[in-house]
Amino acid sequence: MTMKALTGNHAVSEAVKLARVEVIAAYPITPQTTMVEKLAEMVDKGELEAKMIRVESEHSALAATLGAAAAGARAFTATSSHGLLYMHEVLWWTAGARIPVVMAVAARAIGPPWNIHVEHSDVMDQRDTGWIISVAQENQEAFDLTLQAFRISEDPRVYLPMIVTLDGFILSHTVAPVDIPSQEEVDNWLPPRRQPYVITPESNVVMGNIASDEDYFMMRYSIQAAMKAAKQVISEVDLEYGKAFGRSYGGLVECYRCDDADYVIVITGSWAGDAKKAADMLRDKGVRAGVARIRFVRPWPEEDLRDKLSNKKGVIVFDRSVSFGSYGQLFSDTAATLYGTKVSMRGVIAGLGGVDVRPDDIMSEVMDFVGRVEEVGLVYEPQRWMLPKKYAQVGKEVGL
Amino acid sequence: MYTELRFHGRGGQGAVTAATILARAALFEGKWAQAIPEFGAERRGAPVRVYARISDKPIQVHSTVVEPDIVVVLDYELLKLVDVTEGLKPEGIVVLNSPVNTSPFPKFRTFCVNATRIAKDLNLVVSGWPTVNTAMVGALAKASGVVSIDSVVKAISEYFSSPSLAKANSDAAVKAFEEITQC
Amino acid sequence: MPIRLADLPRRRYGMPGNAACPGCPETMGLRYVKMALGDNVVLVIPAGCSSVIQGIVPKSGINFPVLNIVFASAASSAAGMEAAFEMMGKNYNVVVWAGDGGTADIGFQSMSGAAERNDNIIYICVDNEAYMNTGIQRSGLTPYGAWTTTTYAGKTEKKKPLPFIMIAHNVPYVATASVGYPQDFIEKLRKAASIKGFKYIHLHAPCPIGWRFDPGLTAKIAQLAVQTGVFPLFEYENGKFRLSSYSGMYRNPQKRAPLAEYLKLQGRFQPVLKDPEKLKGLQEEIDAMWRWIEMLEKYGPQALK
Amino acid sequence: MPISYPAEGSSGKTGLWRTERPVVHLDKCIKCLFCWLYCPEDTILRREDDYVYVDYDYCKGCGICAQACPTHAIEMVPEPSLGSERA
Repeated sequence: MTMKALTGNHAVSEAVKLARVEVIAAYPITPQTTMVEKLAEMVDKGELEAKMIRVESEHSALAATLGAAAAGARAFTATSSHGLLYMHEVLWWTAGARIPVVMAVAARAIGPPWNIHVEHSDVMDQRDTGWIISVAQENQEAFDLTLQAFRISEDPRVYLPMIVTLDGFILSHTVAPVDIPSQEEVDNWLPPRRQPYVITPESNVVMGNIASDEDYFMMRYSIQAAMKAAKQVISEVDLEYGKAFGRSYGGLVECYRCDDADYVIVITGSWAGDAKKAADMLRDKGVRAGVARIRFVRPWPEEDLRDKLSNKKGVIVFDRSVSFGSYGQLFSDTAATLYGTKVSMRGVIAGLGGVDVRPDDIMSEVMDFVGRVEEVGLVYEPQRWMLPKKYAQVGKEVGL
Repeated sequence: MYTELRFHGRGGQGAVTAATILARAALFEGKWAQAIPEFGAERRGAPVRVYARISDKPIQVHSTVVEPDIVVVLDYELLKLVDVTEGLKPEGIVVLNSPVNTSPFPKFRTFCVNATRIAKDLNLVVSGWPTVNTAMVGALAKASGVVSIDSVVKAISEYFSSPSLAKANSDAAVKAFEEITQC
Repeated sequence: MPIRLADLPRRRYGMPGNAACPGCPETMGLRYVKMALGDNVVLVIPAGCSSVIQGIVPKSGINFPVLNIVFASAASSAAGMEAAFEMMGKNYNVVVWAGDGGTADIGFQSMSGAAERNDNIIYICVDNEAYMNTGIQRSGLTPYGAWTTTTYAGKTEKKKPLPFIMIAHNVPYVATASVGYPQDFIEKLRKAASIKGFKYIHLHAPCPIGWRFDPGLTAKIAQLAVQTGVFPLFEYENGKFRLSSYSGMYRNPQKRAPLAEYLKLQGRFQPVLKDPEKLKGLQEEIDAMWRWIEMLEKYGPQALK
Repeated sequence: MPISYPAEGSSGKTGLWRTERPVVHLDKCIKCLFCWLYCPEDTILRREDDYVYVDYDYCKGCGICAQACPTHAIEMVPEPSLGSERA
């Protein structure tokens, strides 16, 4: 193992190389671009024995990745924002085909107006597609998740494609130390590719022709069953990875000081680190706070969260995205998970378009929530918008 | 030890590289570091900020640095455009690329070095611009002590694949390390 | 080398009991692909009639392994498959089988990209000149004046000259073919399979349902399209343009069968037969194609420069 | 898994779609094989001696074979209506 100071994007590229990916197809989009630039360089220099298809669009990027994977190759693509949205149709097709594929998403806001900074709307938009969706907090975790993604998606109990999300710029372009294992260590840990079928003249397999409504229904059911199985597989892989490389994260949810906490922050992505700092600060002020960091948005860690949160005084969910006309996506799922409990809940929409959210911002929102709970008892506030500082007054006026 | 830094430069001037080299140098010393570019729609010449953190322990925080311990200014002319000491802690320091040896910031400990001249002397000029970033990291090492000059030179040597560029940039860092003084 | 029917094996190339309409040109064409390339083929099929023709899971009525894929990116998926096979050292023919919509319109971007990258695939555009699978709507390849359900009074724009657009991509091989001339198509497929890089074959495929003719006439109408000069057969190979022998004699308009013979057999051309202005427009469309041919013959690859 | 394998009858016995059936008069057949070549369904079958016969299980009755035959050896004959011999 070697410590390297790498951007999140380059950390993922290193993992892709170590996984011995055979086909890569990608189209550049900020802030994903430097990831595939690095991969192209690795291929051109002969460091990675793979075919790089420099496609003309993201729609084609995933279609080509799927084609390669269906033909039996370990395949990878990466994108962001509008690119991910443009791919959306092919995401459904890939998951429905049950073909293991790994994709990195450098999460970014969606226009208009143009904004290249972090937000989770792009990846949240893919929740229903049948992809396993993981979110990293650190560059190291983006690297680790990428390696794990091949193992998880290629597990016969799963056979679903997987997204590794890393926050645009905040991880994708930030340089931080990343522990890189040797090729030999990775080869020992990551088995050769497995997949449910290959399409070749020998196999004579036809994928995707018309199915009866009943058969179609049952194929959908089988994806849900695979998602359920994936929870077990994710936890196993996390533990095995820990044994091999010394890093385990706690499976689908990372619990930071949440065991003895009265109030828990539910959050995902890089700003979970800031939330942990906020929890430390809150404890200094006498509030027993913790963080339940969602590592996997899909499959949703229902059991883990219920187990960890159902006896708390309050749960406050921070979403860096919103389902317009409804709530933050993490809030909706968390609220459904806590149905029937006596836990106070608040949903907070913050940090859209890369607006900086700092530990003290999170702390004061939690303090406000704690105050409300102490004052009135059971609180249910599904959405509050943490407006940018210079617009904070506007929020008060419109009563958000 | 926990130090937060902010770099001020212009688009194309290499502030991101400066922070990256700093982070790599810190890594050589067994420390944890972050180098965080702040990206916008800025193009070449526009003011840019880059943040960095160095710590004995792993760093979890990812928000931007608003109360830095150290501010590094790569371009003297930026002082006309940007309040570089905004949020700087009272005991904080400024590391300034300056043609003169006087501090414009009476409230802060300021260190001056003529990195532009050092870069020009070493022929470190790209597309007409002196590249002062490596010199400024060397100067920073002296002024703040967050990393050693040896680590900076090692990080620079590793960063540039061309041996001649690695040499010239290392020389710039060492020269700036030697020349910088409190002003 | 000319194809002798008696030499072709007695085996069943098609897959009977599929969901194609009676007289379907697509199942005809697919048989010819099998005759030409045998079993060493993987098909990539975007949305279209051919997705339906396969029939219902767990059987498929197309006698090939198939990756069915979304409408817009068949060429990219084929490129991906080919890349995987190349990594494995396998020499399979990856063949896209797409309709005019999947090629000229919604799929154009990905096809153009694959052509520009010179991906080693055979791309077959099965041109039935409208969106037949969704019920006969006009496409970029519907001829001028033709009725469709979205061009009630006849199409008011001309057919996109797709084979020439593909020649302009400067790929190693471009050909037109017709289900009316199977031997010619088979020969071209075999040639395409022997060339490395992007190969494009534009297959004219008269649709009895969409064109409004008796299903027994599919082959005849396809032949008439060639004999009237409506659909010339040609090849463009490594910068050399060549009119195919079946179309050679129709270079001279005097030698062509009268256009009306082709039109009057098809219900879709009623607007053209009724309106001399529309007939003129259709004739212009055909003439423009022959001017392309003349230019390419005269200047070869220089025509593109 | 959403997969299939090529097999006959993916849409059932499509011979039932027919309204007219091709009948081959072998006395006129010259073994040119045009009917076999153009049949979209592969339901014109070749005997060892290259005379042809029809797979009525799947033939959809399009009539391309009759049109392709230069000697008019294939005749399209209306199928008997339901309730008579076919039922």
